[in-house]
Amino acid sequence: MDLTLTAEEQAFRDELRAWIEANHPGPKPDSDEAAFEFRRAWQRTVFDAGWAGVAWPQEYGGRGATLVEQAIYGEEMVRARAPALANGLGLAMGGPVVIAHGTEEQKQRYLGPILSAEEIWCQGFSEPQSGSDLASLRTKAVRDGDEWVVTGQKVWTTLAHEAKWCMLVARTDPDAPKHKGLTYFLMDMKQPGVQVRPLVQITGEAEFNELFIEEARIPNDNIVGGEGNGWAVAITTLAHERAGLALALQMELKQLLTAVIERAREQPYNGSTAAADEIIRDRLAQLYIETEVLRLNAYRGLTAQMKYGVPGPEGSLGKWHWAEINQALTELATEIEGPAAMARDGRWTYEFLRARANSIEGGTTEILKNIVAERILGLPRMR
Amino acid sequence: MDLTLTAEEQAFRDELRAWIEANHPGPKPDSDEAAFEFRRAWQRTVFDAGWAGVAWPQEYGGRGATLVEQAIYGEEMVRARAPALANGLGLAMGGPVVIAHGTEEQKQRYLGPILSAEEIWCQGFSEPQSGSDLASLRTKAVRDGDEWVVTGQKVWTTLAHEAKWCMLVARTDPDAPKHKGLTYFLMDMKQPGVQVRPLVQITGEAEFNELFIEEARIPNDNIVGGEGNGWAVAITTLAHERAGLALALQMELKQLLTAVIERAREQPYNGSTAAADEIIRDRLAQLYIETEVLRLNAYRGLTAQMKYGVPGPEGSLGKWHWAEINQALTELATEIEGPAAMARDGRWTYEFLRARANSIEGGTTEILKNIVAERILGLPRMR
Amino acid sequence: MNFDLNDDQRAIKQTAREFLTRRYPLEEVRRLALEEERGFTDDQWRELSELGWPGLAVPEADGGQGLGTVELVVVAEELGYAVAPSPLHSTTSAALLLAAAGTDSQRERALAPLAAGERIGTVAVWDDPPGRSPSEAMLAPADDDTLTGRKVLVPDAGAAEIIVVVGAGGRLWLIEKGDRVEVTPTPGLDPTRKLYALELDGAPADELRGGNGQTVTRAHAQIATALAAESVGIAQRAMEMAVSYAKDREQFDRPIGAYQAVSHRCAQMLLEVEGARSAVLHAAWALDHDPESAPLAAAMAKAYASDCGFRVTASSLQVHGGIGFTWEHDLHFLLKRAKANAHAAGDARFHRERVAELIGL
Amino acid sequence: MNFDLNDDQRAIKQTAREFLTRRYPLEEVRRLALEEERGFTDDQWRELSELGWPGLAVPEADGGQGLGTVELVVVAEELGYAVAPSPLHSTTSAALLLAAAGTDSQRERALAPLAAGERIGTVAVWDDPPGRSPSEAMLAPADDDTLTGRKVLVPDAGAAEIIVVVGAGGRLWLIEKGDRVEVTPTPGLDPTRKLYALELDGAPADELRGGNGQTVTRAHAQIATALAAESVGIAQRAMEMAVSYAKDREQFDRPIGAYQAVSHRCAQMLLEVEGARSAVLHAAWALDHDPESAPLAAAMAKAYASDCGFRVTASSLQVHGGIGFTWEHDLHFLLKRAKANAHAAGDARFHRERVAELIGL
Repeated sequence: MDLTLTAEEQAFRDELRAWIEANHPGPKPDSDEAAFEFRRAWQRTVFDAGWAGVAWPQEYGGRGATLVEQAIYGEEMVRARAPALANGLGLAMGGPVVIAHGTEEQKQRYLGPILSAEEIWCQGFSEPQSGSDLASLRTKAVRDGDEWVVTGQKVWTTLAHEAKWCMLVARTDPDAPKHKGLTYFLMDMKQPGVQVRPLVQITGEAEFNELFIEEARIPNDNIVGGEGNGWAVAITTLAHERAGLALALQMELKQLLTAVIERAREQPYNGSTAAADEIIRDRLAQLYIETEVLRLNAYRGLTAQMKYGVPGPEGSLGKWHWAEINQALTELATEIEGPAAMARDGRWTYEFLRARANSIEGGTTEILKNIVAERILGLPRMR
Repeated sequence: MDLTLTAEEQAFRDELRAWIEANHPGPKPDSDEAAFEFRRAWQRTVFDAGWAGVAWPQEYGGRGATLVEQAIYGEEMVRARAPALANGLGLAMGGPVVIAHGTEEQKQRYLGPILSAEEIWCQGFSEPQSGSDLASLRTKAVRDGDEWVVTGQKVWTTLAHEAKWCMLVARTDPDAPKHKGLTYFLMDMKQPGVQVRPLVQITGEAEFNELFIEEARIPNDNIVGGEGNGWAVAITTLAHERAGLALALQMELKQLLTAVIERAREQPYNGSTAAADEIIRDRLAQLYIETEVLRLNAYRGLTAQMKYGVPGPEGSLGKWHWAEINQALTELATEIEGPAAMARDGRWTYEFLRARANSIEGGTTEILKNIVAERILGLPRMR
Repeated sequence: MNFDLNDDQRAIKQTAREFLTRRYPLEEVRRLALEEERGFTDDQWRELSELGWPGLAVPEADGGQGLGTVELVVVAEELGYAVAPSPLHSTTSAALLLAAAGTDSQRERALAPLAAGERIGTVAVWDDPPGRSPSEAMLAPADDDTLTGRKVLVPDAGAAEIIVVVGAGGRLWLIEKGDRVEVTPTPGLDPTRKLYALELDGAPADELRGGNGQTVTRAHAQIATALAAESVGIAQRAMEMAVSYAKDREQFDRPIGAYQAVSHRCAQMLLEVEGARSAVLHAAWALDHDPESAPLAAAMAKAYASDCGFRVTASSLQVHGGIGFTWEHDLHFLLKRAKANAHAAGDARFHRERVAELIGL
Repeated sequence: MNFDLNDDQRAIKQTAREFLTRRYPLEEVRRLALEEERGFTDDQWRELSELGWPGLAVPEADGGQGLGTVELVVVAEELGYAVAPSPLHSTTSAALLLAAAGTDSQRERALAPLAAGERIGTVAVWDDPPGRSPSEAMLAPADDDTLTGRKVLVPDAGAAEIIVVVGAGGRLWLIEKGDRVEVTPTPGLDPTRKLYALELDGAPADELRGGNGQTVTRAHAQIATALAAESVGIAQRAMEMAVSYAKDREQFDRPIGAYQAVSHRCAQMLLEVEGARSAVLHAAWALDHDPESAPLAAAMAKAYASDCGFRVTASSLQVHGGIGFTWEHDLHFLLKRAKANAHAAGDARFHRERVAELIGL
């Protein structure tokens, strides 16, 4: 066991840290649209310097770094409060899926523009009737010569209005069993058959969109992983999402925690500060511990993944654990605020509301517990 | 709405309170056996004064009191720290079941000796393989002329070694569906076919017993509610158990809570007392509130039961809620004790261990939640 | 002993439910919350006044209905159930404090019009910045009996003409909206109850001197209990929505309510909602009939209902999954009201501290 | 970076598991707990000593193996997993404090025999009555360097010949069992680790003056971390028992592990066990390689593992239902050890307070 960085890892970190310091673009603009263009420009800068897709193979424009280096990359970016890259889903899911299941032509065609943020990606999995039960999706694709004609509705689609490509799972064989008749497509979003409608959340923001697909057309060449093989490819996508997520989420959580601790140090509370209050102090300490445990579990998972090629059991717990901590932390933050939390202008009321989705988005806590019970502990399926 | 006692109820309370004060037998002896005889004598005293079976019909030796008066009876007994009556199960379950389902001969035969504690009752429902799933029980009874021959094993039988009668549910028709082939018997415990073995718990005590039944014989006349009707009669027994339980349990809980509060006031803690510590204070206040809520729910249930003949939804929640509070309270008590909780001689280590069974005995919390979800909220059965 | 509403109380409940269902369907709640500046229309207020609700618990001598706190919480629970945006709670709060501490002339001048629904009232509790607890207000009058300072998070102050201001040591002043009082809207977490900041710049302040510590404490307890009752109604509604969704929504070929992860969650909601209701009814009854136990009962009710309101609405959101997180679904109005109520009139921790004191911890 | 045991550490773990499985089946644990006065036999102690465990983390110069805290927690977790009754943790604790603060002569006299397993040791922390936290000890020596007073809840003091006594201000004294020390057994919650009261009546006390605040703090952190590791092993075992029972036990015609009420409970156990294991490994590594972060890491590990140990064993009992509540089932040994461990060496709250201090709250 050795929790220090190797000489190579340290060199990687130092080089990256210096680069970020020299190239940090400053705070992002306020308006949503400007902010997105700002993040796109930032990704271009990162890409030009060779830091995009750190762990992707070098032949496809990546840096060929190790998983630990990739984690260092994430830590450093969050540490420096650098803007998020514009093409998050392309980098975290789209690229890895094309690398794992795509043809050589697809790799050549798609990977470069993902890295440079020239083409933004979005994900078309969930449907109004298919939330946790993804395999029940109804969007259908019908073959028409060299093309497929797609009709249906997707939901919770981040960045749909900016995206060029949508990772779309649709039913190509209505007669096959639920999991069998699905196919994984890359759908061009810039076509008349695709309508994007923003989906406003309880925070008042619209992070997500609904996608109304009416006879959109997709060339047969845009299938990833072969016709009827959509379930397996989708599962790969989700695995990549969750593996990367555990690390990324704990980093953001740590920043939020630090902000709450700072807030508690300042907030007057029963004649002293909130940080001095025994109850708040004890709960904050516990959340600090939980956040550390989340981080340590994520790194243990990383080691297991590097050693055995697959993420260890620790990785699968991360998303669920993160949601629990983040919800508890934002609740505590509103309690520290006290009556002022009734006003909407503070940060914490927003964070509190936003956190309500944590145990739903990217796999509900209930589904994640099922997965842990069935796949790790080997308990019988609830059928 | 009127939460004051009526004039009749007050008179009942005052008379009872005065009677208890005049007749309280003092603290119970230490040894288990002596303690039981002491409680049997106390019940005899209570019975002779006409206070046993307060809410039973007067024609069977009861007092014909209302449910509120019965609750007052319980409150007063706990308040005065009077010993528990010896024949608890006979009074809470056996009598009510005979009253509800028994023949007139059975009522004449069994009810009097229950009230006087001349004959102690025990319950033979659970089996090693049938815990929550009572209908899966395997103890079988085979007809032999005017008698039934019973073989099987029962578990969690309180007072089996003192009992004359066992409320025994056995399978009389092995070919009928699970719930149909059961019959409810009153089995004479004093016969060679019945062996009682104490079942020691994690506290080191033996509150319960195992029953090994080997060709025990029961006259056909001892069936309650008719052959094959055992499931319905057993359900009545359990309903009586839980209805009475909610009230009785909250009274005991209140006493325990008071003791923990007293302890917290005395226990030195970080330079002051545990009661002054913000965290312990907050948790104790919360447990006080929960205990009050349990009590209020129980009384609301009582009103509903008097008004509509059946216990309201509030009643079914009591057992589960009680278990939760009692476990939290005894855990907190050990935290107040601090390192001294590592020693076994204190009261709180015992209470802490004993409370572990609260969410299991008399219906697991999981089963109670199922019942609430299915029968009160009308959610679909998990099948 | 009878722990149930009597026939009159039942009739009030039924009337309220029917009226509110008709007048405040969720589309209308949404419209009021998002489009009406004050959160209600004059017609709506007139209707509520005709029902006698603003003066429900005000003595008949002061032009009210002279009913008790039990009747008050019956209506409050229904208002919560409907998430009806309305200045009723604010007006009732001002009226209760005036009834508790107003002099004869103050009652005549301010309480009677409130009770009749002729004017709208509110109570300004929180200084800027607000302390932890409603008893930390520090505002004090100048020598010429005027108030200068800032109050924040004052509900319905945009519509209110009569404002009871809470100051240092729990002193109360009656002020009327005029040119020495500037009112600015504050964007609130809960869009169904509008909040404002008050800038007092030498506002003439008429101290309420007609009561005593006990009557004022009782009025505050009534206000907290009414708010707790609202939260019970909110939680009841959120639970019903969750149960109904759990019966309808299918995943993996069965209704999600058939999974224990969902059904046990719903059972937990019932436990908390019924518990909060019992606590609120008990507190209301004690406030009317058992002054000795009332402060403790009210503190318990507000503490328990604050937690219940937030937990049940949040839990209902989890049952709903993604759809519950959308603006177009109505659940968030319940969640936000419950969370705001939890903070108003002292949060759960504040009231648990009261409980600790009162039980001698 | 490699957050996994290396090959040597893996070998130690495997040896420990195999040895303990062979020598401490649960029947033997039960026999030792209930029938052996000291909780172990001389043969068993000799075997453990031959494995080098008493001196595992003691410097080679002092006759130990010179291994690190990581190796120590690897063995401790396995001892927890086996619930093996043994004076090993007590002896290790005394040895760690002697290694941290003993003078050369004290090391030679006391540490070397402990490391070799020739003598058994323990640490006396708690005064009578014990305070909240292990740092509240008030015992102080008389002018003639003797100690008079009472220490309670001292583990394995019946067998120990070398006792390190913690006193006021964290001062440490070495005493040897003799006629000025009376040892009385205390019935303990956890029958797998015997507790005693010590009556010191002018016992000659030899203060440990060879270290400094830092070395002593580190030794205490090692002791707490080793105890946390034990709790991880206990929780792991309780979880495995629950999972296995949930697969076998059928109710309503299916294994109870098919119900989410049970399966999600088991998933929660895994979350906590893996989390506690990560925290313990991290703390152990920091104690060996990163002195700056070690105190925080150790406090986090003990806090988290204390809660985890109790919660997971209690949760496992719930999965087992009635049978888990019986004396004849082995689960209660795990529950009781976990609960006792949670209180020993500072409970979760104490260590959270340490965390709060160290992160600057």
